Amino acid sequence: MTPRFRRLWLTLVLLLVLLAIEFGVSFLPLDPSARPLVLIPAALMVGVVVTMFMEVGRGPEIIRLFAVAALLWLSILLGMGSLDLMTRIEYQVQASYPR
Amino acid sequence: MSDTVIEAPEFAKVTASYLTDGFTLRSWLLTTDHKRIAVLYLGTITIFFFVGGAAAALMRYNLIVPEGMIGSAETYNRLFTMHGVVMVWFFLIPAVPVTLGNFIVPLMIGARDLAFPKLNLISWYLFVFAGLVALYSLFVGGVDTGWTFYTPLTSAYSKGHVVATAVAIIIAGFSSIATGLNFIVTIHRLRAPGMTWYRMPVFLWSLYATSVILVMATPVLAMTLLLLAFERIFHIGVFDPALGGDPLLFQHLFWFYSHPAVYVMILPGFGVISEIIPAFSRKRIFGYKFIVWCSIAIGVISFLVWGHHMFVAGTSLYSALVFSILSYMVAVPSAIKVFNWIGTMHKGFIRFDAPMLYALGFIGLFTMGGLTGLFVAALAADVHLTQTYFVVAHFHYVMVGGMVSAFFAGLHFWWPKITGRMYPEMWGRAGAVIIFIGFNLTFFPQFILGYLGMPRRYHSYPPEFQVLNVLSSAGATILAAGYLLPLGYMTWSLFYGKRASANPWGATGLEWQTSSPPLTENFVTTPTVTEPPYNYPPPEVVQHHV
Amino acid sequence: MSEASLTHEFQYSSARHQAETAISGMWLFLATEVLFFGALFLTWIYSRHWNQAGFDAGAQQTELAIGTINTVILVVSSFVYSAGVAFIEAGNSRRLIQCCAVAWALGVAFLILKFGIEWRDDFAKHLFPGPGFAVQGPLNGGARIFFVFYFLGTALHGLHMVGGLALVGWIILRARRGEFSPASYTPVIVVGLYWSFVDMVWIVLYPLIYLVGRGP
Amino acid sequence: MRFWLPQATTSAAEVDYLILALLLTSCAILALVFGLILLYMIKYRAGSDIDRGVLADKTWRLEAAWTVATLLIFFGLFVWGADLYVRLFQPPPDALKIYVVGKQWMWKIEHQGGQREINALHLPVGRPIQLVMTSEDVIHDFSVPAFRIKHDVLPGRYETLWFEVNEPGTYHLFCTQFCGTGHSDMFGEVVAMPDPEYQNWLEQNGASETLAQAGQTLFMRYGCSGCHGGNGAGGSQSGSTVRAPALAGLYGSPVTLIDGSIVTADDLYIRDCILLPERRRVASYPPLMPSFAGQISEEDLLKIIAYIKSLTPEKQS
Repeated sequence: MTPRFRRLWLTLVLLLVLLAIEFGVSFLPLDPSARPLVLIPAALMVGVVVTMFMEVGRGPEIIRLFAVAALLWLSILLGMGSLDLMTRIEYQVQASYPR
Repeated sequence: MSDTVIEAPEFAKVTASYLTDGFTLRSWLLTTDHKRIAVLYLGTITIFFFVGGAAAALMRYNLIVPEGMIGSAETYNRLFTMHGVVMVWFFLIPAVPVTLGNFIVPLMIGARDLAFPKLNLISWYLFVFAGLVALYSLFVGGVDTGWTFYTPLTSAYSKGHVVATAVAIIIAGFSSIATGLNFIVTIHRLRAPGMTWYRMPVFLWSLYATSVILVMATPVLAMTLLLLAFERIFHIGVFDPALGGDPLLFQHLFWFYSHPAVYVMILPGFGVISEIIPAFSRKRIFGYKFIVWCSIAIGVISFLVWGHHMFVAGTSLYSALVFSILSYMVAVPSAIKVFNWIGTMHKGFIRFDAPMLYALGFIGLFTMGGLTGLFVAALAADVHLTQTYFVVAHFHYVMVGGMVSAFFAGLHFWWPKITGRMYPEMWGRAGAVIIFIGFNLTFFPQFILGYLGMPRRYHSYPPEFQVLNVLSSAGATILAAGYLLPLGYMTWSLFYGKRASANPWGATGLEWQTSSPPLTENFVTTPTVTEPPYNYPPPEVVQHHV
Repeated sequence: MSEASLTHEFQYSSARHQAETAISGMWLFLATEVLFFGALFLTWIYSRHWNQAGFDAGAQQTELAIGTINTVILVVSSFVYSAGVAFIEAGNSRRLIQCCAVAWALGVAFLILKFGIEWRDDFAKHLFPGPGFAVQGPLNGGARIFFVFYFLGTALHGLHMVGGLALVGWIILRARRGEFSPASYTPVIVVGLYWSFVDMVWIVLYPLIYLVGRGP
Repeated sequence: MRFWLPQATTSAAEVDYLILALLLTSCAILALVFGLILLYMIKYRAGSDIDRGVLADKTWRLEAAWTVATLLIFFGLFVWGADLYVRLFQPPPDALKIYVVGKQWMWKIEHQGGQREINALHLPVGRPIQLVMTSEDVIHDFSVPAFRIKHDVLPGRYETLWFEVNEPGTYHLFCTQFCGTGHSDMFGEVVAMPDPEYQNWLEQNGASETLAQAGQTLFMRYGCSGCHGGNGAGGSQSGSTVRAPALAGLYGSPVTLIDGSIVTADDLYIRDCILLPERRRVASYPPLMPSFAGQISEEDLLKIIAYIKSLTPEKQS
């Protein structure tokens, strides 16, 4: 088996292990607000697919540029997009109610 | 960044000019030549410009009297929605990139064609198809939601053809993505030998930044409108509070696309002006690196400011503060550009040909549009001015005064290259002046109307606003005449115009080194670039020769 | 490398130049796809934030087993396709065809499980958020929104899968005609990028649909 | 026709100063830009043989200068606008509350005393007014140009707006968020009058019952009292088998939710408890409250909330 194929097999094993971890974590008694933590293994899996299967490291430089751009703009969309949501005051916490 | 450029200059099979390379309809409709596709696009967007313009004319007609000249509010609402949809998606966003960009980009970098010529043709067909769907939705009754499609009005209450229009916009979006993708890859991969990044004319940098926006923002709009259509068809969804959704989510997603889209409209205009000012001042551009990095900065920061459309929409106070300061940040690079154009004129040898007149008009009108943007970026002032005619005037100064002037400037500048003919110069100058005057007469009164509180999208209005509305409508007739003028004399020039030389303006740039109109292969041999852009001789040399 | 003898289109200077350009074009296209699905993820964030209890109640109605098996299927399929790319680089066209065929079959298996079985069950359980929706009571609103996300997300991913299957099938046909060699196999890479991307989307959708809302 | 707009509220002049500052800044920049263009057009026209001298090679000093200058000006304008904006949207605690419901295509106003009006809003000058606004259908926007104030009115939420009118008069009220066919018919007037006249107006238009009294009737009719007790005293005290929280004294008091967070029970919180009981559930009570979404109109909801509010004795500040 060439190093190339050994690397691919290891990648598959790594992905399945991460999937198993993700699956397991979802059974932990987490608070509903903490449950999105199961997305961490998923994000790692995405990283593995991008580097090992899609071989982001090979080929011309602009491939990396495009990958980073996708990540940057996705974080703008999700970050700035939920800024309003996370800081919107639903109910006043400090009691200063009118008569 | 990868600086792979075409390595080996090769000899092309020399044919005739692209215009004489086949005369059949098939040779046009199945062409993959970027120049022919640009011409196809030019025809298409011209039609849409006048469709949208007709709607605008009817709107101005309606507003002559307070109770509305057009009897029904329903009709008026459909008119301004159609005006917005057609002008934004079928004229302003594509205008410069798909016509001038398509034609000039490969010529300017010394390439034979774009990286993906078939994709380019597909993008035109997608655009035409999208346009037909939009016109269909128009003729079966139209939409009455405004081009912003705010939910839950659109998803649950409107009786118009929302889904058909949304589908049209999604398809037009795919066309935009294809064009943007093509430009980015072309500029990265197909530059001629010696065409390093800092030897690229500003027009290319601007289109690069534009393409980044097209590629990164348009898919978000596609998903947003898909969710909207889903919500409307199945009466379930994520935007209607009656169904448990959040209408502000729609606004966030919509403006995530639509604010950067404003820069899709104006950035190519910056590029055009940055070509014309040096060419007619006979001087290299002032602060080249500042200008190009300002373009890139605008491309990125434009994604961080969308919340300024929602200062009174019920978003959180903190996000309003963040979006306000970022909105000021995005204005800085635009201001820098204006100063640099003026710096370019300093110590130049300024000629006043039609493209230059349009370009000067652009600087004036865009500056006014930009400065009034400061009003609506200031939070407390925005509370009073937003949703009124002030905002209408502000974005028309940027979009119409800015972008359409720039489009006309570029069209006149490159017309000899595209058609091989000169337009009648005096008519061109007259057109530029009439449009400048007509534009100001139409839109300046709207600033005052807005401050006085006249809301936008009103079919009828309190009588005290009539004087200014009549003024605005009167100006609109002059503006309309100004826009019909170029249509007339440019069509005339196609048949009777003087033959153009390869470089009628004596401008720099690779596109002027090939014949007018260019060969199908663009260049006889792949050019090699050895000098910086805008390499006009320094004034002391020119003066010596004069 | 007999590069000069390979054909390329007239706007490129060499076949290698054309190949690298095609690959970068696909990467940029995938970047736009990221933003396309990104908008759906932002919708998920908003919907769950406002209706956390109902949204999670909806998630608990999904078929965890099928979802997990499908994730494994797609990961393996992506792996097999990557192996195919490695084979053609080593000059083994026959292995490439076999790998693509396995990847293709796994893709079809995914679609059958997803739409043939899971969706059918979902409709049978009245989980489509129309009239007669299964989850009633105070959790109704949030659960309906979850299933809007579920059906739209899986349908769009499914459409991408169908596109991917067509592309992989096209690679198989071209490979059978002997069109690929270690010197020329760009389409195999380009399609592989797309195939892995579709896998990647599912890797993110899987926890959003099946795991986050599922209580311990 | 008039070319000025009355400054009818205490904050209107402040907004106008900001706009004036923006106008002066713009005019200065515009004069600079137009002036330089005209100057260069004449001085450096191709035909002019004026000595151009030698071009400066380095431009970064100039670039840095105008970048920093614009940044400073912009930052100043931002701070000014932001400071005023924050104050424009922070209602003082003693404001008089008036309720506004927007629907296609009219404004419905409800006063505390039960007085109702359509497309008109009567209010007293010289005291802060807080509008609590919601919509029955689509997004509207409540805008009074003479007050320099506007805010979107969203369905499913309470948005608030406050101002203090200091100039009696009649002013335009517009809907400025496009809301469908009759959007331009959705306007009315705001009548600001001195307090005695306002009290007079309230009496003349006096309703048979106040908002809170009407709310009490509805409280019975919708069956709220079945679980929450006759006077909102709480489930266990009224002999009911259901253990529901007491509502007397609830308004304005802190409430602990099941996720441990503490919120103040204000209008919006009570509204959500009635319509979306699952959204933010109160701790230590079983989840028995059914959702009333789609069953209570926005106006009835305001009355019930007014009633629940009336169960809390007014605090002396």
